[in-house]
Amino acid sequence: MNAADKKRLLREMLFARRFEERCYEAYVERKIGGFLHLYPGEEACAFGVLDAARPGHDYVITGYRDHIHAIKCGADPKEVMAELFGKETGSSKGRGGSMHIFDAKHHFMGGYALVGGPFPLAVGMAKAIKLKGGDEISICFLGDAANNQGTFHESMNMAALWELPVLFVCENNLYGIGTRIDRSTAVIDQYKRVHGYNIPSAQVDGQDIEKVHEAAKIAIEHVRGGKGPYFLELMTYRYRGHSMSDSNAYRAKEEERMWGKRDPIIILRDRLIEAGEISMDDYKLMDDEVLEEIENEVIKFAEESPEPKVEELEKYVLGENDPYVRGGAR
Amino acid sequence: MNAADKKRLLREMLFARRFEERCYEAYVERKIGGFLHLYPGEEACAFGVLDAARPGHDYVITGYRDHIHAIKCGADPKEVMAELFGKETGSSKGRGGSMHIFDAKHHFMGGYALVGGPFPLAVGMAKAIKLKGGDEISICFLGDAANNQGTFHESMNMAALWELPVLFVCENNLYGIGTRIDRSTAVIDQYKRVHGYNIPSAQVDGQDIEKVHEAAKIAIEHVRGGKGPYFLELMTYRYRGHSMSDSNAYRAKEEERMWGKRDPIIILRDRLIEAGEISMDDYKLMDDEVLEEIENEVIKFAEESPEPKVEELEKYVLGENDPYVRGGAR
Amino acid sequence: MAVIMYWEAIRRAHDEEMARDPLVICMGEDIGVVGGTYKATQGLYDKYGPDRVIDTPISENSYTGLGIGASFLGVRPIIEIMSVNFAWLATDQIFNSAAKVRYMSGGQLTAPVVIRSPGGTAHQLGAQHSARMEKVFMGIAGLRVVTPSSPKQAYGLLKSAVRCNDPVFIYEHELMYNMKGEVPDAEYFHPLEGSEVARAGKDLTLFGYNISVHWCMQAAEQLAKDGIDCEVIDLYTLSPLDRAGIKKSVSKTHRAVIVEEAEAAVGVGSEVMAIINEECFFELDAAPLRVSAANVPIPYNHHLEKATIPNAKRVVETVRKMFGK
Amino acid sequence: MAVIMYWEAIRRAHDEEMARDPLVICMGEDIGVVGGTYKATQGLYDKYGPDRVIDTPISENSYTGLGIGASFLGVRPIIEIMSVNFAWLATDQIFNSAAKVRYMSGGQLTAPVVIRSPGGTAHQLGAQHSARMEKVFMGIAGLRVVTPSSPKQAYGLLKSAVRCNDPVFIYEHELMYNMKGEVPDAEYFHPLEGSEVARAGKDLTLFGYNISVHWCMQAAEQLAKDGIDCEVIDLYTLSPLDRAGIKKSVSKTHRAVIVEEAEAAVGVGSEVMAIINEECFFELDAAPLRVSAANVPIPYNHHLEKATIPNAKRVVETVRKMFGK
Ligand SMILES: Cc1ncc(C[n+]2csc(CCOP(=O)(O)OP(=O)(O)O)c2C)c(N)n1
Ligand SMILES: Cc1ncc(C[n+]2csc(CCOP(=O)(O)OP(=O)(O)O)c2C)c(N)n1
Ligand SMILES: [Mg+2]
Ligand SMILES: [Mg+2]
Repeated sequence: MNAADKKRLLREMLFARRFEERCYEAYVERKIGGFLHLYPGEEACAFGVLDAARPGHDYVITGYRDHIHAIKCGADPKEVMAELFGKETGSSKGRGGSMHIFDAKHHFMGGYALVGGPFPLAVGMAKAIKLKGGDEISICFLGDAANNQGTFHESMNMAALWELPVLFVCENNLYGIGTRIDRSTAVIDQYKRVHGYNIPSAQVDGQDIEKVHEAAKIAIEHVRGGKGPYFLELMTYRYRGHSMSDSNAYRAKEEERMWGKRDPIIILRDRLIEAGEISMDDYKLMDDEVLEEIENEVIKFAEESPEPKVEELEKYVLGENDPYVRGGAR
Repeated sequence: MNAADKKRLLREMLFARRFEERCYEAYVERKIGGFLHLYPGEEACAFGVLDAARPGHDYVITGYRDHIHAIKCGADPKEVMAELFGKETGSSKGRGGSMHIFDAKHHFMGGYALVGGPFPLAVGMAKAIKLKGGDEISICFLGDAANNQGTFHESMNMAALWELPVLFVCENNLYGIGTRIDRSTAVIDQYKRVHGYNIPSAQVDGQDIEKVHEAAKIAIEHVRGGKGPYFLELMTYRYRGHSMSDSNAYRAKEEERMWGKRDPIIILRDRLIEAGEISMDDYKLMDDEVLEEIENEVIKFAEESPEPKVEELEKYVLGENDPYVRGGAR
Repeated sequence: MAVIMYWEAIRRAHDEEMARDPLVICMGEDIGVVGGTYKATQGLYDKYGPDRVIDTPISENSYTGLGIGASFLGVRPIIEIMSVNFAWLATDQIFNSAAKVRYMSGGQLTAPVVIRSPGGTAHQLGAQHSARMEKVFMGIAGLRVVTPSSPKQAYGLLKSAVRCNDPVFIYEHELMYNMKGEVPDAEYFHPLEGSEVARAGKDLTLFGYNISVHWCMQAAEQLAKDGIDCEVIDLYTLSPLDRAGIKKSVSKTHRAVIVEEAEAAVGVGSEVMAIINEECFFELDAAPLRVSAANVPIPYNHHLEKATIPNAKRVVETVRKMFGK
Repeated sequence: MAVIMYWEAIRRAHDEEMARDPLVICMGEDIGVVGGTYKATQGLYDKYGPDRVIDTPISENSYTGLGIGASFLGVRPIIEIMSVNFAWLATDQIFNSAAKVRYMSGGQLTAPVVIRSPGGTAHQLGAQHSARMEKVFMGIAGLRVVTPSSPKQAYGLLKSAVRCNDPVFIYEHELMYNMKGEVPDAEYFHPLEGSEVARAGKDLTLFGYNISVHWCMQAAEQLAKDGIDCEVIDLYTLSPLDRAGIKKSVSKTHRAVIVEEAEAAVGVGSEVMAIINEECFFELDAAPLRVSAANVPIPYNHHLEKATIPNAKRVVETVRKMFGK
């Protein structure tokens, strides 16, 4: 990763952080409804992995904590925010909401709200890629606690059995809502759980984007090279509650402080400053620009966009005028 | 295992073999209906494990291939056969059938027809044992292909996490119906699949009852000793089709011949003859006695027993006169 | 009688039953240390410890199956499924194991589990978090299904369900946990079968359950002003439905509107209509009507969501239409 | 027109669609090497190879989910669930993913999967292998549900389902795979919506679907001898039900009996009754009736099983009762 890439990624992560913080505010202002799961603290995971992949080309899927993955794949942040505002201009036309961002044209195949649900879907996308002979890969981001769902096991087995091009990225933030990993999971190191399927794996510091990027490169090379699935565990932490309704009361303050010091953005920033690539003022300027972009473009767009029409409530349930519904085009 | 035990087990296995073969005939005669899954070839698994356990005391659960496990737990073979004949005197009063033998008083907690379904039930029984402070253990017999079900993963994790007294016995007969294990499963050695849960395990020749017994003793000591679950893989083979409707066409004749030579009954018999404990004539006599008992007692009982009354069709759906249905005993 | 919230009523029932019987346990995701997403088990972890108040992994089918297996040995688990949307994952164990084991064992085994789960469309939770699954649960032989519309029912139904030897599914509602109501100070067991006349009336029967009872009550008040005197029947038992109660009310009012939160197809409304047809068809003065949700996965957008789910206003409009007003 | 069996018709549809489009694949337990429990995919493994005719592990939820995920990228999987009893395990992916993805993505993704599965009570398969789940599938927005009553429908419905861009669930029947019937020699696409007049009549409408159509036809013949001229409507589409077809027939005959293999509660019968009530209540000369299964998990014993499931005789009795005969 060269200096220019690092600077670019610093800006991207900072944008992601500010984007999510602004979502928080908008939720408090009741512009955003429903469940809202934010990403601060985990930015190096999505950016490190996807920068090593081919965003917009590779197929990406994840859970409900999905805004940033969508944006990194190429989704317009304005449309993502508009979706959170429930607007017709939103990524999912206001029908999906925070947990269901989709951007099919950039191969961001969605956020899903059932824990463990994306595993088989990701394996299925890999099956499709292999069948069609493309050079894309399927990338599935999910949390640590999702690995206790039966679909994890079933999907790992099929992915390995059929040597499908799928990369599983486990964003291990040590908690599933309020339950600490050691209270839900017999084997805490998640990368070890895939040995039972002969899937190669690695565990990496998820707060250091360079390490993530490096590990992801190896993983992606393996997967794109036709050697079958790979499982990458990234050790990370979420700085906020699980969702907006969560107080985080179950986490030790000491633990939070410790991880707070390992902020992926600060780590990269300080490294760049130390290397003389940027100054603190550059960083502040960058931050100001980001904040302004979010306010003046992203939020503005979301605010000013129209609501979906109530008359279109039943659109998108089924296809329209599908000839085979009437027995074929005769 | 002393000589007397071996002779007893030889007779028990022979009885099981003849019982199942007689079921086959009864099915052809249309006395037995539905799906019928027979156990010939695998006898050393149930008898080796359960003889090392405390049948009637420990809680046992399995899949649809369940007649023999029930009998070894203490179920009266007459009642098991009557169940297969659909009679009111059957183990499950004719309501269950072959796949659903139950004998609660001997702690045989049933045969279940959904592949993978018994895993969580077995873990739940172990939870109950632990909560109540008993010295029983929960024993779950299931096939190799069942391990691909999500419940395997979920159940192993919970059993290990809460250190529950449950022994998982995998009767690995290399096939799930017509699908050979390597065509459904990324890692063929099933005992390796539980490493991802920190569950100790072993793989043993399932055709040699002494080896099974020995391995089971170690496993049961572990589980009963409060050290949590254990997973025992027994390598075995079924001599018949998966069920009565299966022709076995998918198996190589060479493979069948090879396993045919490893008949658990013949192995034990020859060993006893070699050691001078029994003669071939003793064995034949034993066989004659077994056949006679099955014909004159078991089949006779099943044949002569009454059918359930059609007026009692709706019995056993819900409890009768449960006071809380009316809001408590007032 | 104390006025407490729906969640407090559920918590109280848990607490009393757990205090009484050491084999009553509760389990589910985040019900222990956190005390439950809707606080139904708050404080119980500290009181009864991790062996009886069990935070489970995210493994709905198997932890439900675990509870069912434990119940075979006399344990009485109260299993929480955090949201009914996740219950699809556990339907195999609920329907194939719990609901069938008594029958297929010829009465030898019973599965005295209680499974509680909130359903319904809350505020903008989107398509995968707004399921209304009551109709699925009520169609399965061997399973009882009840659904409380008030704190009193929430308390009394859970109490009875824990003690009953049949598996009982309790369908709660995400929007009702903070609802307040009177709950008897003395121990109280609500019947698991039957229905309640929530409001007596003579011109028309409104059938509701759970949250829709409240829409019915609001509508009835409104309609009273128009001179239409509605009876409101609270179908707190969805399986088995109270045929006698349905017949009695319709035989009196001769008109029926069924109000349900779910999409119409094969739902509570259609079943109540069928029962009316079978029990008292010739008592009807008008075709019974359903007020149901639009047939869509629930949209996130607030206006679309509102347009999807029935409310008191739609009930009023439907009744007026029936009376040609 | 060749006379072929139901399973052969299904096999033919698979074969034609797979020959035409390399992205049509099929998957399920034992469908490849073995050719399918009911032979629906016989010979296809040899013809199209293991990448397109996929023997899956016993992992119903995930292999169904895999098919759904593949369909997002334009693959057209025909997913077999060996028996509908096992489909409970896959309901999460079918209902939460396939049925909702189009809506919640604002129309960006579609899940053009076909899921086929035999339901019904066959011969003494017991409580866990005799499920009738049609009522569960037909209550879910975003999913089409069809159910063939003949080889022709089995062929033509699968052909249309493969090409349709919506997820389609095809409910087959274990007892019908060996049924024979005429299937057009030329390619044929059966509509995915609507119903068929299987027999025209004027005195009463019998509504059936799948196997119960045959009970209705037998009953109609019997009743004709009594001078009761029954119309039989074949509801090959369970979702969306053909409201217009139901209305049309009942408006003509003024009487209706709905015959279903499942327990009555929240089933096809109740929904058809509700539609009749809504569409043509005042056309009715008698209360519509349902002929349904007893409300029990299916018993193994042959006599008990027979007593549980409807048949032509029970249809005849019900109709006679309606006519006071
Ligand atoms: C099937 C299912 N069960 C439960 C939930 C409720 N739930 C939502 S997120 C979550 C925790 C998931 O934790 P993890 O997978 O570690 O992801 P994280 O939120 O930490 O990123 C739970 C239990 C759900 N959405 N779906
Ligand atoms: C959930 C479920 N899926 C599929 C089936 C159909 N089925 C019955 S037995 C079986 C194979 C099981 O193989 P294994 O677990 O190895 O046991 P074995 O029969 O070899 O003893 C299958 C696929 C079922 N009964 N339940
Ligand atoms: Mg986590
Ligand atoms: Mg096997």
